[in-house]
Amino acid sequence: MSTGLLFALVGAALFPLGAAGLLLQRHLLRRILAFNLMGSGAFLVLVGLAQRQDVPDPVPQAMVLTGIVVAVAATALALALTRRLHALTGRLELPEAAHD
Amino acid sequence: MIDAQQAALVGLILLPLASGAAAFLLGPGRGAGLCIASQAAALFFALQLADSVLAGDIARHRIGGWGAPLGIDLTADGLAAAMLLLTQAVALPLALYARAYFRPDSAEVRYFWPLFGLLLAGLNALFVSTDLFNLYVTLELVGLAAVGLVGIGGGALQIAAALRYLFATLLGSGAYLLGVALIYGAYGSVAVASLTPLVAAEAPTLVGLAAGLMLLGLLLKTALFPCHYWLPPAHGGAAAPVSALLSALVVKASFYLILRLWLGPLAPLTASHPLLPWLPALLGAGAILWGSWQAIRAPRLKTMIAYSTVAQLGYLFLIFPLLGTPGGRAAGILHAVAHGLAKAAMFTAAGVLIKATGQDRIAALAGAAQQLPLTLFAFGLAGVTLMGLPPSAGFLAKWQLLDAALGQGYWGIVLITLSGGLLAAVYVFRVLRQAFLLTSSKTTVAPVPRTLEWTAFGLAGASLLLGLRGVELVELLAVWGWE
Amino acid sequence: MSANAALLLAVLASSFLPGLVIFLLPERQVALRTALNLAGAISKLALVSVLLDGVYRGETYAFRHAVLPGLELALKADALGLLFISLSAILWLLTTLYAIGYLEGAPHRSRFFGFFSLCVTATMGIAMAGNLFTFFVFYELLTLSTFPLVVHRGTAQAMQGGTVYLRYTLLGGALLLAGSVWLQHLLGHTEFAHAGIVAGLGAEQAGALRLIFFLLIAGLGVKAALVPLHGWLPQAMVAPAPVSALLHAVAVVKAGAFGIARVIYEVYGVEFAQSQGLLQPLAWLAAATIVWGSVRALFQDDLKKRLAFSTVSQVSYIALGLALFGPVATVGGLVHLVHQGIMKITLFFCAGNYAETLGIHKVSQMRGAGRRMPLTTLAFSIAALGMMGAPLTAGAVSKAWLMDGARAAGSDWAVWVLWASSLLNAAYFLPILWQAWFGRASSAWPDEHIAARGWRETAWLLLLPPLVTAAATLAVGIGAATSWSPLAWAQLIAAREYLAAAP
Amino acid sequence: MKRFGIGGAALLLALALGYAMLELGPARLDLRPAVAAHLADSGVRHPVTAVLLNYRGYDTLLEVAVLLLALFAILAVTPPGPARRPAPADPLLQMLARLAVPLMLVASFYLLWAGAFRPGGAFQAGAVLAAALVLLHLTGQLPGWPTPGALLRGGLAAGLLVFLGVAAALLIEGSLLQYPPAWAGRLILLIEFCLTGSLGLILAGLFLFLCQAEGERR
Repeated sequence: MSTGLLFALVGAALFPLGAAGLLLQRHLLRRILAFNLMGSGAFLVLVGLAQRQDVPDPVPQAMVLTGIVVAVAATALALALTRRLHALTGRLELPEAAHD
Repeated sequence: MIDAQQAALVGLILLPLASGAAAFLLGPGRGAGLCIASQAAALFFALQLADSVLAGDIARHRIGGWGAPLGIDLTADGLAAAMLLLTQAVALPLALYARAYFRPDSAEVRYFWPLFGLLLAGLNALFVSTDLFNLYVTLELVGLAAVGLVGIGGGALQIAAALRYLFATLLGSGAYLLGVALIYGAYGSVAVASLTPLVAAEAPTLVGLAAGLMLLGLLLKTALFPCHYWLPPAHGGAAAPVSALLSALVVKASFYLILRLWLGPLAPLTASHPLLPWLPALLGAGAILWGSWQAIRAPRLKTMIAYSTVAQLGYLFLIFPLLGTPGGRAAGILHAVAHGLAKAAMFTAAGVLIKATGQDRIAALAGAAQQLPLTLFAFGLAGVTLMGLPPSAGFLAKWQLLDAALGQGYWGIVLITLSGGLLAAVYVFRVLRQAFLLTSSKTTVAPVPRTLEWTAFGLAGASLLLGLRGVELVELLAVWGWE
Repeated sequence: MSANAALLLAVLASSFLPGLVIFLLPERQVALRTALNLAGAISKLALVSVLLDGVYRGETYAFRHAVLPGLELALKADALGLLFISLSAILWLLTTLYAIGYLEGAPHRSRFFGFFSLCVTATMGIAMAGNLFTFFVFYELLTLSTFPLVVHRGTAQAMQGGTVYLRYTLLGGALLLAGSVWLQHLLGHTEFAHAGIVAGLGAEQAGALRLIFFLLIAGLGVKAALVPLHGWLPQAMVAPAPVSALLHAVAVVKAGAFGIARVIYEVYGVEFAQSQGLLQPLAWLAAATIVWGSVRALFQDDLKKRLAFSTVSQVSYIALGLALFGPVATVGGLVHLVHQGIMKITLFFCAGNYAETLGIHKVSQMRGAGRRMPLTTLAFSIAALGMMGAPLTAGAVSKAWLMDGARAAGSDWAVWVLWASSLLNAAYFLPILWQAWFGRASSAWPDEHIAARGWRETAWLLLLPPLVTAAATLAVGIGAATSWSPLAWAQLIAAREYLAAAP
Repeated sequence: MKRFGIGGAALLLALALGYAMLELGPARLDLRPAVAAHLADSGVRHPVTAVLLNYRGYDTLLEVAVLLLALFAILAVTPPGPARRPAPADPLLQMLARLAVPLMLVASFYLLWAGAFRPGGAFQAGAVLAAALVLLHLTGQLPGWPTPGALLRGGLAAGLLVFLGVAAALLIEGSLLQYPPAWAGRLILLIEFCLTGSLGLILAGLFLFLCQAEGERR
């Protein structure tokens, strides 16, 4: 098995793990971590699968760079919102859906 | 140099991007005039683009001159032009509305204009992109801008709603991105033009998984029942101009992409099984019933309108078994356009009522409703579209949908469509009757800028007048550019 | 656009534009609002007479505008439509006058007259609709524009009435929509045409056509108040008197009855409908409604409610006439479209006068009202006698033609139904008349707030309209044989619909 | 119940993905030859940079917008407050930080320059720049940022605006971001230079703007 395919398989395992965490975890920091895990899974698949013959392909690498920056932006926003929620309510979990 | 059509195409992306950044440069709370001017120019561009596309001339632009699959291509066919036109036509009045709505020194308005500009840039870029990875970037641009706009109030409710929305939208775009990664792995390209001839019904399993992941992620972003949990708090809790933007435009963006993929590169897969289109249709039917029921029960005005969005989005998916017919396709887009205008009108009208009374319980609106007849009228006209009653664009969409469903003998769709209209009437008239209730005490109503009332009325009027101009829209949609 | 097409639009605009302006007028601009109302009503009357003249001379009037490929808003002016248009235009002018007097000093008048104008616009659109699609558009507009009028008072009872009204009419609208779309789907159009459009479809669609007929009639039957779809009508009488007058005589129930006429004669074609056995059940339903409405009217003490059930019964005369196969019955049904309108609007004007002048809302309070308000009571009596079918009134003409028609169609049972209805009519109207003229007045009226001045028992704007319509009741009855009467017009229409036999 | 459902679905997805990847044949298209063929005209010598700033430069333009957008959103949800300076750190740490910062600046500049022919580029350079600023903050030598003033706003937005300006100006060549081969290298360097500065500020801002909210809790 080539290294690229191995990366992709690891990514294929990480993504569902992260997605499940994003859905199941209640603590916001854990959810943010889960999101990053999920994103890393997708990036691994993107780079790994494309070079499963172990010949580097610059296009997905550039895409992953773009993806990482987007993920950083999203993470920063999530952290900012989490801090703000903590400052306002003292909690680090989302309130149950308001039944209004 | 480039021709006028391409200038309009590129301008629709660059203008709001530049105006958003420039508004940031000008400082907190400033840049309203700039964004409004840029939006007016964008509306002009969109009209120009639609006009040239209607003449049969599909707009194409190869960024960097490379051409797909190495570079990224932009394409505006009839569907894209229609969505671009809708977006600018809704965004310009909303920009005017927002300027009058926010107090100049309020916390909400400080970064509204930069976020507004980038949201519009993201939407416009999404509608014309034909590169699956580039579409991912535009999706994130739209998603993060929308989350930021939900949170601008800074209250605990808004922050919680924004976070919930952020996680939903990230999960959705994450699934989409994984799908794109798999597609690239299988085919070595993410350009629609090169993928379309490659994807076949007997594609590798991985491509089927990719298609499923992309569509599921986008369904979540479109808040299709039962993935709608994040929408009511976000759309109901945000400031009125933001709610209007989100309900009218943002959810439509991911729907647009679903439709594009379904009919475009993924068509061989989606057409591989005759029962597949019934899955979104079934969820759509669930959305109509469940969303309407929640809207009927909602005690608060904006919550009600938000649930109405959940319900109305259902119609967009009810058309999937009918996508093979031109009528079904037209019905979906007509509905998306009609709902966009009407829902923007409804949220802006609700904003006026809430601003005037300082609260938003439906049961307590009677006094205000009677002192703001123009706003109530706007609400009513928007309601006419949502109920699918003539002479509105919503009615044309409903007629077209029924016609297409009868053509295929799909009685379930007929039944759901008709009952959805009746359920909408229940929640719309819940509000409208406030205007006629006998009020014992004279409610004091805060003065509201006239601009707010008139923009709401203008948007509602547009959704009605479009009911007389369906032919042009259908002709526009017939110009199809994603082979 | 040709001048003829523009004329049709002008007929719509003559009430639509004033309506829009009135919405925006501040409450205190009474003079301007009144001027707009009257200018609209009078100019509409003028436009309609131009139209009448044109149609008489054989001009064709048509307007088309495509809203979707293959789907057109179409307006036309033909004999049947003009019968309804003329009735609406004349009665609108009178009702406007009456409403101006009735609502003097009441709140929310801009809103009221705005929707009032929209309501008439919708009625005109229904009358001029050139296809079922256009008909449906205006039919639903009518629902929307009458709801605010029904709940105008804003009381809990008004809200209740309005809610019931919406529940019925929107459901009916949905059925009508389903039927219309289906028809459009089968035919590719829904054009109204002489002798119908569906006959060519072939036998394999017979089942579908039957179901569509059911959907269409059910949808129209809600507004036409056919049993069991009539439940909203007695509830909707909570509206102010001018609205009830308009609802019962011109706009809503007539829209339903008129729609039934269009469907039978110009969509299905009466011969085809008869050949498919579609008319007989409708006739039975209409007969049942006639009897049921009359029986229910007997037991109502609330004057307007009694009139409302009377409407349920009387409007079905029209449906009965249309459903009995044969030109004579058709003439009876069509002429009753006009006659019932004139008579019923008189009754509601008078009921409004009693309520507004003396505070009388119930039949039991009417003792002696005839001596206090002789002119109003005279008008009321003429109209009530007309309803019973007394000689020299409009009602007698309708009834005579309907009975002849029933015999000609071989449906003798319908004759008995009509006789029974006449008796029941007498049973619920005569006691009112007796009480009013000969009963001893109680010492004080429930709530007298317009004092009599000489011969003028109430405000002249309230008095004039019922007197005019009462006179018309007599005029169209006595002058039925003349060439200008509604009867002559109905004969002309029937002659065109039955290609074989002219009456 | 929910846990098992989601967990099961995740497991199933992982297995399906793994299976499908293993059975997947070679990709149908290969972009590598195209990337290599046009490298000479792209203005840079490193293929990833060529993709990032030339072939798919539009992606990068939007991505910078996403980053700036995240900053806007953070500023929008954070109420304005006074800047906060963290407690000064150990003097030794402070001195080390002061020593490290110039080195980091040099490293950043090197990364920027190297991007043209080997791994590196504006993002990496910007990240190092941001790290330097955060380091100064954490050692108590740089206060958290208040609502940005005109100068800082200019610095934050400059990267996007210059990128946008170049992209738009190149419309003269026939399309968005169509570099003339002769100018491609210089224009890309200009963009990268401006991006490095702005990205450094933005990334630092994602951290430093948050520090103002620290003061008012609950």
